[in-house]
Amino acid sequence: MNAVDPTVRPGVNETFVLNLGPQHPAAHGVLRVKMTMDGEYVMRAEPVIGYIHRMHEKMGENRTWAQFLPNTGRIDYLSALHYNHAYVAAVERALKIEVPRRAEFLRVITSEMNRISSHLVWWSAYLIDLGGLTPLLYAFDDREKLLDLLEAVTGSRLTYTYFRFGGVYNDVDEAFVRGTRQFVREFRPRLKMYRDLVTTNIILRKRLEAIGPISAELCRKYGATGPVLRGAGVAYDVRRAEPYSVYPELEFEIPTRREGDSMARYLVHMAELEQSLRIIEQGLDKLPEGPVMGKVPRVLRPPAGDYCFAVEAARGRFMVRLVSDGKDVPYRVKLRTPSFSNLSLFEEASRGMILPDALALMGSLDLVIPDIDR
Amino acid sequence: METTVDTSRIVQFAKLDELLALSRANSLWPLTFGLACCAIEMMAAGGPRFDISRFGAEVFRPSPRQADLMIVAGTVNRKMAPAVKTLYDQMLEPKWVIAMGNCAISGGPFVFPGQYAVVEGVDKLFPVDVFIPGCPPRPEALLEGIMALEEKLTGKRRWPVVTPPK
Amino acid sequence: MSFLTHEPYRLLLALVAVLAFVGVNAMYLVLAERKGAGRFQRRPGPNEAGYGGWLQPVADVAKMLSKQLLVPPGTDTILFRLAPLIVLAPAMMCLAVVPFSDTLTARDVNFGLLMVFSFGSINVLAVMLSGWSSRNKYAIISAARVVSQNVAYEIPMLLVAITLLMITGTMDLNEIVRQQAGGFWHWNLFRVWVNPLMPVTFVIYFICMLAETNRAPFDMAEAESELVAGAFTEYAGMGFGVFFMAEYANIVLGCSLATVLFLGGWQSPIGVLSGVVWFLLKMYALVFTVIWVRWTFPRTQFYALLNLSWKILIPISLFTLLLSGALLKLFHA
Amino acid sequence: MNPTLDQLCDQFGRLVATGPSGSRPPSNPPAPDAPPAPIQRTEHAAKGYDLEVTVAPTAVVMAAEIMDRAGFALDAITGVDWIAQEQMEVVYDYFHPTAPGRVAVRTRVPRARPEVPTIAAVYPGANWHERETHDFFGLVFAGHPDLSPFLLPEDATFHPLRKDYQP
Repeated sequence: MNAVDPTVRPGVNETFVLNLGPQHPAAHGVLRVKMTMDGEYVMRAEPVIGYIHRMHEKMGENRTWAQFLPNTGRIDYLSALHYNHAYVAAVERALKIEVPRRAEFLRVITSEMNRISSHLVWWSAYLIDLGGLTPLLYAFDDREKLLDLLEAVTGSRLTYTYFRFGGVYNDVDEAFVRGTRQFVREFRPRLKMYRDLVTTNIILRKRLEAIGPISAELCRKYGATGPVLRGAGVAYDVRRAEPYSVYPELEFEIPTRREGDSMARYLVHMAELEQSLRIIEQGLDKLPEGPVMGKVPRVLRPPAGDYCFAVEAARGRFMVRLVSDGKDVPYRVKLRTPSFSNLSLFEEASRGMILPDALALMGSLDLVIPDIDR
Repeated sequence: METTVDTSRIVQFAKLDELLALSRANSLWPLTFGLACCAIEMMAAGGPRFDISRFGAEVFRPSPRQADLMIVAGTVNRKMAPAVKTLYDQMLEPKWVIAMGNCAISGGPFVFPGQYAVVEGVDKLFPVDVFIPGCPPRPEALLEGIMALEEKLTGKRRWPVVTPPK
Repeated sequence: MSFLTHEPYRLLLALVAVLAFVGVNAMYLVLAERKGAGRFQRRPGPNEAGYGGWLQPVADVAKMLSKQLLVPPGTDTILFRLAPLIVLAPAMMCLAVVPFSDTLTARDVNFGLLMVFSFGSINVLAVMLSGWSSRNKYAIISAARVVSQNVAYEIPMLLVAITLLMITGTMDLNEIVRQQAGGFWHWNLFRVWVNPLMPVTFVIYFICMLAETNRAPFDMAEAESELVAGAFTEYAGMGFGVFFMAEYANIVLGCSLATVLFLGGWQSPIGVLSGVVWFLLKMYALVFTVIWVRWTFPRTQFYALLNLSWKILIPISLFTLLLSGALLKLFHA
Repeated sequence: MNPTLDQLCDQFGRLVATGPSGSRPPSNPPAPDAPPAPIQRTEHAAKGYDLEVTVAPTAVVMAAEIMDRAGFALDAITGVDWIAQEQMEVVYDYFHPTAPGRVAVRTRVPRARPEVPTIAAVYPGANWHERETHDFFGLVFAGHPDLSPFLLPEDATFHPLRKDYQP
């Protein structure tokens, strides 16, 4: 739309550098973007990261396999359960631990609930970026109901450590199943309300449509995944591409949009909320009886070698690469986080946009800064 | 030779001081400043269920000049520390700091022998008025922290402390 | 009350009254906005300071007054201090000529409309000065935005004003109100037999007013998620408070003017009990709409905002101007 | 099972056999394990990837080009410090956005002189991954545009994930 080729504008030499962040309302935490601007036009936007680097990978080499588990809930704190899942499953893969089916279903159900709460936070924070203040309160209202359910079973509101090697920490009761069904019932009309009130709003559409187009090829070159890649028309979802847990047994669609603009990413997020509701419903229907913990050796010493496990986190592909040397402490824990790759294309995608559009693009990438910095 | 004169003993505006303290306690505008996980709980405290606005503290100001209260919600690492310190310096007196969460209090779970990144507690950077433990603290805990700060300002407790039944 | 006949006393009284009105009004509009936002957002809003939170503005103002005073290093000290004064003064000057009822006008002058628009345009200068003098990149971007935005929206607003001037034939605000006596169908808003596009001009006026007062969805100057706090980033304490006050004074002024020009001012819509009550009712209904809009819509994009003015509002308002001129010449000459 | 992977095996086979200017896979394989075959099909359910290729450090760019032509996307670049063997390993993970198949390309360099050519020209996304790996391990990516500290403070000179790192 308003993107211009900076090279064809005559007399462009009065640029200045705007340091957006590390403390800035649109930085979602502590991202810093060094913007070379010509007036309102962004000539170059260079993200500077590391302001919340928390040494997760170093800590992995300092703790036993089990002790690292709480860290996984604090990398991308909005979709903590997916990160739990990837790490736990990678260790299970290394040790060839069988997970009971009930535990697998519980993992899927709670993961999808976590995805909904994550998308709700993204949605509300994105609307704040765009200047709409009220959706936040509505989304948090829904989110609180979800957190009540998750808290009852996981014992935590945000930074879960619910999944354990060989299963899950806690079995659910009848109240959880009932409450979750009720939530699904109540949340569908709310989604429709959000669509009517927010998504179809003319100002919002004008701000998002055709803003920040990202092509599938750009995503591939930068390794961007999740709603960014799906918004560019590629139906890539780790749940289908590298099936894990009981996802192959469940029916759901991978929502994609062709346009690749910010609106496409927005709509993909909103459509994923509905798909997550579907998965939760099916999971509850098929939830088998049985134990929630499998047989796990007392001392964990995975055989030497490396083991990868990827999951579809709320922001895209999250992969854990574990290197074991056969001891009870990991030799190397590599965390491949989606926000890192998604942000890396920002510099190329934002060139020549005006500041509000660049921020609309940045918000649509769905960034969680500790997920980038680790 | 140094002479220290405690001016507050010479000139006293007792009633006015009380009034100002009461006003400040009821109008704590926090800085929009989220660092990590705790920031989400800070947002939740502004949400409809907990509603920090009841205490007049929902006016999150993005500019440190207009804020009275800095809620350090999350881990401060060594790269970020100068920025946080600058923000604190840019805030105008009177100002208060709440260290929310274990990371802000002591570095929390990220402290281990040989760690190279985390500042072990923001009180190493500037004075902190209220510490709220938790990882992350619940929104109720943040509200309680704000009330503790109000108590520190006015000397009076807003609501009686509820002791849970045994 | 004989001293009221002396002009200096009357002036003083008018000044004090307007000042008090602006101050108290701004304080409680902020509270109304916060409580209203709470209602829109399914939460109670401020309710702890005083009964139902009515002491909240008092606490805020006392706190702001007692904040440390600071002129950040590197700023243009004089302009930095001057900007809050310049932003508030014109709004108060303008309120002095607004007829709250047929007798309640601080200064009854026969060029009220001209005065309101001439002083109203000083507002932008103040915001620009504050942004310029702050030595802050966000503030400067904001200042540049404010100027282009206000210039763009001043034009359709003035075109609407000229349309009204042609229809009413006077610049005396009191006279404009008197012309709308006798039921709501006499209001300028509904005088479709003079110009069938009168409701459209009202809508244009309202949009322009939102833009001129930098209110959402046109709050480019203080676009929080883009420019931190825009032109006011470096202002603290009451310096910032004055900008806040001026913003609400400008909203009240804009809504008052809309009431006077379109909604019959202090005239009663049904013929009974005309006076200040009706004026305030109409005005605060408009103010409520302004608040409502803010908490409902996201912010527009800056260039879309300018396009709206230059490509849509100005042509339409020009057309209504020409249309009313032609219709007046044809049927009412 | 997967035509893409079979083709890849062929191409990598040629790369490993000839290599750029006749270089061979690391001549000093990690003891005491037997030298792993340079191209291994692995079970996804056991390892999390389908194909594992070990190439010479000089061949990583050509490996990246093969992956790029096959339509793969860069997943991650990571280092592993094998201090006992005096070696540094660099692992390039690739995934395919539309077809199944995960590929890990590995290379080993001596710890004393950890230098690998950059693949940022092939995958611009590698820029950040390589900067991060440089931060953590001190691996030098020859030809990389900017290897200044990324996640670490601007003035950092240490490489914390090296096994001999002492704060």
